Amino acid sequence: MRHVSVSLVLVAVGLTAAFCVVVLLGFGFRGPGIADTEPALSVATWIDVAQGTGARNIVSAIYLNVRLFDTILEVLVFSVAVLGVHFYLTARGRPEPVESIPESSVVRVAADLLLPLILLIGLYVTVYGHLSPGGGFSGGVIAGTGLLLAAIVLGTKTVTARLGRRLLDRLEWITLLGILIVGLVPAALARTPLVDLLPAGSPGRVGSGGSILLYNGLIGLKVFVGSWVIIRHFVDHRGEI
Amino acid sequence: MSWLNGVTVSIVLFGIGLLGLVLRRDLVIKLLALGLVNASTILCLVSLGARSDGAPPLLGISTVQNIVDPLPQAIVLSAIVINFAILALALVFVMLLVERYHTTDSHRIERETAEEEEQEELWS
Amino acid sequence: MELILLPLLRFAFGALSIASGRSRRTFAVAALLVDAALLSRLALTLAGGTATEMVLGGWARGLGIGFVGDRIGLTFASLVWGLGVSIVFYTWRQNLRPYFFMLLHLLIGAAFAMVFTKDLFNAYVILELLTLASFLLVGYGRRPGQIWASLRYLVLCSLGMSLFLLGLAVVYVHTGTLDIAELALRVAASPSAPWVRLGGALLVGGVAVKAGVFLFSLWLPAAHARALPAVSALLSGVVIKMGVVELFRLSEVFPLELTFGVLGVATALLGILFAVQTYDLKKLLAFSTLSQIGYLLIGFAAGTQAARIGALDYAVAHGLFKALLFLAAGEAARVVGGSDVRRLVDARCSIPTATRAALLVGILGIVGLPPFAGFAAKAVLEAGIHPTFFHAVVALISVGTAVSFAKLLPILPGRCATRSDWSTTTAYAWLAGAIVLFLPLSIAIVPRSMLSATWRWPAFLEAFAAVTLGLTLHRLLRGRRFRLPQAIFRIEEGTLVILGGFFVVYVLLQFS
Amino acid sequence: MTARWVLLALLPFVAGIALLQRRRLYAIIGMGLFSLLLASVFFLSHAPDVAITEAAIGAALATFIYVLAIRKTGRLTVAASEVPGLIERVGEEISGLEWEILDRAAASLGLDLIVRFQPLEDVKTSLLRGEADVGAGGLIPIEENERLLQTPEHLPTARFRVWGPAEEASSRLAPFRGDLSDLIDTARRGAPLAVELDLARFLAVSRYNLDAYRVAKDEDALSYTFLVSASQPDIHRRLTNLLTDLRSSGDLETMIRRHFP
Repeated sequence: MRHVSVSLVLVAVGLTAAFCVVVLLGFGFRGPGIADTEPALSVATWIDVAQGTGARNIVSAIYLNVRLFDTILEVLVFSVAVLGVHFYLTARGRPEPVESIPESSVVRVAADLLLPLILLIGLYVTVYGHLSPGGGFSGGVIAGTGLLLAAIVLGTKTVTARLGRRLLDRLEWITLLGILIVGLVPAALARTPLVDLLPAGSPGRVGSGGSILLYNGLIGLKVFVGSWVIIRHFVDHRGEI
Repeated sequence: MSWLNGVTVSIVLFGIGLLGLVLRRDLVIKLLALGLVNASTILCLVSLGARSDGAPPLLGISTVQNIVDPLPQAIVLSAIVINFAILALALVFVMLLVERYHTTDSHRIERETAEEEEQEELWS
Repeated sequence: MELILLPLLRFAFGALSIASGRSRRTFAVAALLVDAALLSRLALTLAGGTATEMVLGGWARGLGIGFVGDRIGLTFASLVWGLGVSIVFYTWRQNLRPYFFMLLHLLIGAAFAMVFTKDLFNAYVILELLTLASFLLVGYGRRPGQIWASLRYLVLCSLGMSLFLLGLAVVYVHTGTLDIAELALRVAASPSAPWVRLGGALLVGGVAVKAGVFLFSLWLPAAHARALPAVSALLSGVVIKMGVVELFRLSEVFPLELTFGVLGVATALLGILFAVQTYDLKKLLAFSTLSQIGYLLIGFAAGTQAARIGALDYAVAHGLFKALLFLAAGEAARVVGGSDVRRLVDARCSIPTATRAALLVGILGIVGLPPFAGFAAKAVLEAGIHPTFFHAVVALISVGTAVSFAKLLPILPGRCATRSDWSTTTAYAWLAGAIVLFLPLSIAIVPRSMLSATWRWPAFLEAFAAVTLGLTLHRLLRGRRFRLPQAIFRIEEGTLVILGGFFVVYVLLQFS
Repeated sequence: MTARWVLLALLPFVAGIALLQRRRLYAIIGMGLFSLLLASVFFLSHAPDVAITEAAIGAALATFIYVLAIRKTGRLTVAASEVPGLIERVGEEISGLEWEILDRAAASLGLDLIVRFQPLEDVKTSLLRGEADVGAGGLIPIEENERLLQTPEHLPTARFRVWGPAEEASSRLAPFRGDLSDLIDTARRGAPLAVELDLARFLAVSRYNLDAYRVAKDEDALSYTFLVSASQPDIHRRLTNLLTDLRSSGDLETMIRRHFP
C-alpha cells in the first residue's frame, strides 16, 4: 500500500465514494416488487412457464429452457477457459514432476471414503436439477473438486490415467458438440433451434421437465471434465501439493 | 433497518473492490478485488427479489404467492460461471508473467514490458 | 431461423475444429460457405419485406431472448463474414493450432449473435464470450508484452461488464424486463426518472469500455499493437464493432445524443493526438481506431436518421480498411523485423509489392479519398450532420487522419518488386475489392436516395482539401515531437479513468 | 431474517479485511470466507440455486485454484549448502544465522521461504539457471559476476588450510566445494585430505577429530555474503537494506552470538 502515491489514493477514494453515493441515490430500490410501473415480467408468468415445461425448479426452467441460449454461451465461455488454461499451462517447456504425499494413511482412507460420496452428491445435484436446487454446473463442479481430493492422495497423473486421458480429452468436445447438437436437432425437423421437443412429463418425476434433464446431464459431464482439467493443470503447476 | 439491504451492501462491496483494484499493486490481490467487484453485482441482482416472507422458486414446495422473482437468480448463474472463467484465465496469465518477471507487482511488470518493448522488436 | 443458426453452427464448427484438428482449415472454409448461404437467405427475406423477429425457444415476446434480423444486423454480420474470409486466407500458410481456429469460430459466432440480439443480459454474456476469446487470441504468441497487454484488457473489460450488469440491475428493478424494445417503451414513458439516468450511464459506461471510446478503452492501444496481425484485424474490425452495435442499440433506448456528442469529440481528438505523435505503425493504427470511433459516436449524436445510417456505414467501412491495414502492417513488420515507421521506410524494398499496394488502398480508404470506402461512408455521414460544430470536428479528424498517415507514404514507392504468397495476396485483394466497391455494396444499409446525394462536388472538394491540408501539416510538423501522458494506460489509472468516464456520462445524461 | 442482516452487514468487513492483507494467502482465505458468507446470504435470500453454485464455484473451486497458484507466484526459493551455525537442519526445523536473516527478509516481502539444500558447487548453478532466487550457506564470492548480485557481508570469515596426514601442503589448496558431511566423514576416518575451508565449515569439522591434520590460517579480509539472482533486484535491495538495518541496530551482533557462541 505504501508504494502508492498519495494523490492516487485520494483520487481513488474520492471517485469511489462518489460512485457509491451516486449509485445508491440513483438506484431507486425500495424493496422487492415495488416498482414505478407494473413490471413487464411477473413471478406469475414464470410460474406458468415452469408448469409448461414440467420442471419444479423455476430457475432451471428459465436457465435451461427459456434462456437456453445464454446457458449455451456460458458453457462456451467455460470451455474457452478450460482450453485456455490447458493451452497456456501445458506448452511451457519443463513440466514439473508431480508427487503425492504418501505418508498419511488417514488422508488416504478419508479420500477413499469421501471421494465416492462427493461424486454421488455431484451426480444427485445434476440429475435432480429440475426438481430441486442445483443443476449440471454446480453438480459438475462439486464432482470435479472431489477429484482434487484424489489428486492430493494419488497425484494427478494417476487420477488422469485412471479416468483415461484420451477419454477426458474427447469428452471435452463431445459434450460441447452434444449440447449444440441437441439444440440444433429441431432445425433438422424444420422447427426453430433451441425449441424443447421432449414432453413435459408429470412434474415431480425424474423423467419430467422436457430436455432440461438431458442438458443438465451433458453440462454436468462437461463441467466435471472441465473443472478436473483446470484443477489438474493448477496442481501440476504448483509442483507439489 | 430498511437501508441495510442486499442492494446497498452490494454497492459498498463494489466500492471496496474498486479501491482494492486501484490501490493494491499485487496482481493476485488485484484479481481478488476484481472478483469482489463481480460478486457484488451478483449480490445486487439476487437481492432485487429478496424479501422476508419470500420462498424459493420451487414449485410444489413453496407457497405460490410467496415465490421470489426467479429471473435474476437464473441469469446470475451464468454470471457466476463467467466470473470464474475470467478469474482462472487471468490467474494463468499472472502465472506466466511471474515466470518471466519473478514479481506480481503491476508497476514493475509495466516498467519491464515497456523497457523490453523499446529494446526488442515486436515481431520476430 | 437463420438468425440463430448462424451463431450455433459457428459454435459447432468451433467444437469440431478442436475435435479433429487436422481438418481445421476445411472446417473454416465450410463454415464460411454455410454462413454465406444463411446470410444470403436472410438478405432475401429482408429484401422482400421488413425485419425478421424471433424469440429463441419459441416463447412469447418479451419472455425469452429476442433476436431481430434488421438491416443493421445483416450489414454487420456481412462485415464479420467478409473479415472472416480474409482472416482464413491470411492465416492459411501460418500453421496455426486448432485452438486458434476454435477461438476464431467462437469469436465470429458470438459476433453473429451480438448483431441480432435485443436482450440486455444476452448481450452481456455475448460480450463476455467475445472478451475471453479475443483475450486469449491477443496472448496467442505468448510474448510477455502480449500477455501483459491482454491481462490489462481482461481486467478492464471485466470491470466494464460489471458496470453493465449493475446497470442491468437498475433497469430491471424498475421495468422488469431485459428486452431492449420493451425497455425503450418504458424509458420513453418516464424519460426523466433518476433510474433512467443511472441505468443509462452504467450500461453505456460498461459497453464503452469494449467499444473503443477513448476515455474508457485505455487497454486498446497495447492490445491492438502487440497482438498477431490477424488478431489485431479481428479486434479492430469485429470486437470493437460489437461494442459499437450495442451502443447503437442503447441509443435507441436512452437519450444519449449529448453524451455521444461529447464522447465522440473527445475520443476523436485524443485519438488523433496520439496517432500523430506515434511512429510505431501498429500503435498508429490502434490510436487511429480510437479516433474513428469518434466519427461513429458523432454520427449517433447528430440525431438525424441519415447521420445514424452514415455512422453504421462508416463502421463497416472502417472495419474493412482497418483490417486491411492491420494485415498489411503485420506482414510488413514481420518481413522487416520491426514496426517502427522509419525502419519500414529504410527497408521498404524487402516488403512484398502486394503488401505495399494493400497499405496504399488502406490509406486511401482511411483518409477518405473518392471512390474508396472511407469517402463514401463519410459523405453519407456528413450529409446527415447538421450542427456546424460537429461538421468542424469531422473535418478536423479528416485532416488529423491525413497527418498521421502521411508518415507512411514513403514506405509505398520503390521500383523493387518482391513477391508474396498467394494466400495473403488473396486476403488483401478480397478486402481491397470490398473497399473499392464499397459504394455499390453499401446499398444494403443505405437507402438509394441518400447514396446519390453524396456524389456532390462539395464532398469531393472537402475530401481533397482535407488530404492536401494534412500533407502540408505533416511537412510542417515533421521532426517535432510532443510528449503525451503515458500513465493513463496503466491498469490503476485506467480503472479510475473508467470511473471518471462514468461520471461524465452520468452528468451529460442529466442535461439530455 | 435477522441472520441475513447480520451476514449482510458482515460482508463488507470481511471483504475489506481480506483485501488489506499483506500476505496473499491470507487475502485468498479471507475472500474464500467471503464467498462462503455470500453463499449463505443467497441461501437466506431464497436463492438456493445461486447459493449452491456460488459455494461450489466461488468458495470452493476458485479458492482452490488461487491457493494452488500462489505457491508458484509467492515464494522465495533459497539454494543453500548446509553449514552448521549458518543454515542447518535441526530435526524438522531449520536454524542458523543466515536462515534467520532470510526468514525476516521473506516475511517483509510477503513471500513463503523455501530452502533447497544442495552441495556448495551446485548453488551457483541453481541461481544462474533461475531455479533459486537466493544462494546461501557460507558463500564467499571472489569474482564479480553480472548475473549474480552480492549482498553486504554479514559475518567475517577466514581461510583455513587443512592437510595431512599423507598429503603435502601447497600455498594454495583447492577450496572446498562439495558436501560437508562427506568431509566430516573423511576427517573422522583420518583419511588423506588437502582442502581449504572457511570459518563456519572449519568449526563444524573441528568439532570432530582434526588431530591427524595440520592446519594453517590465512589472514585475508574475507566475509560471507548472500548471492541473489540478477533477475531479482527487489529481493537484493530488501536483503541489503535489512542487513544494513541489522548492523546499525546491533541486532546482527546478537544473532551472531546466538549461533556462534
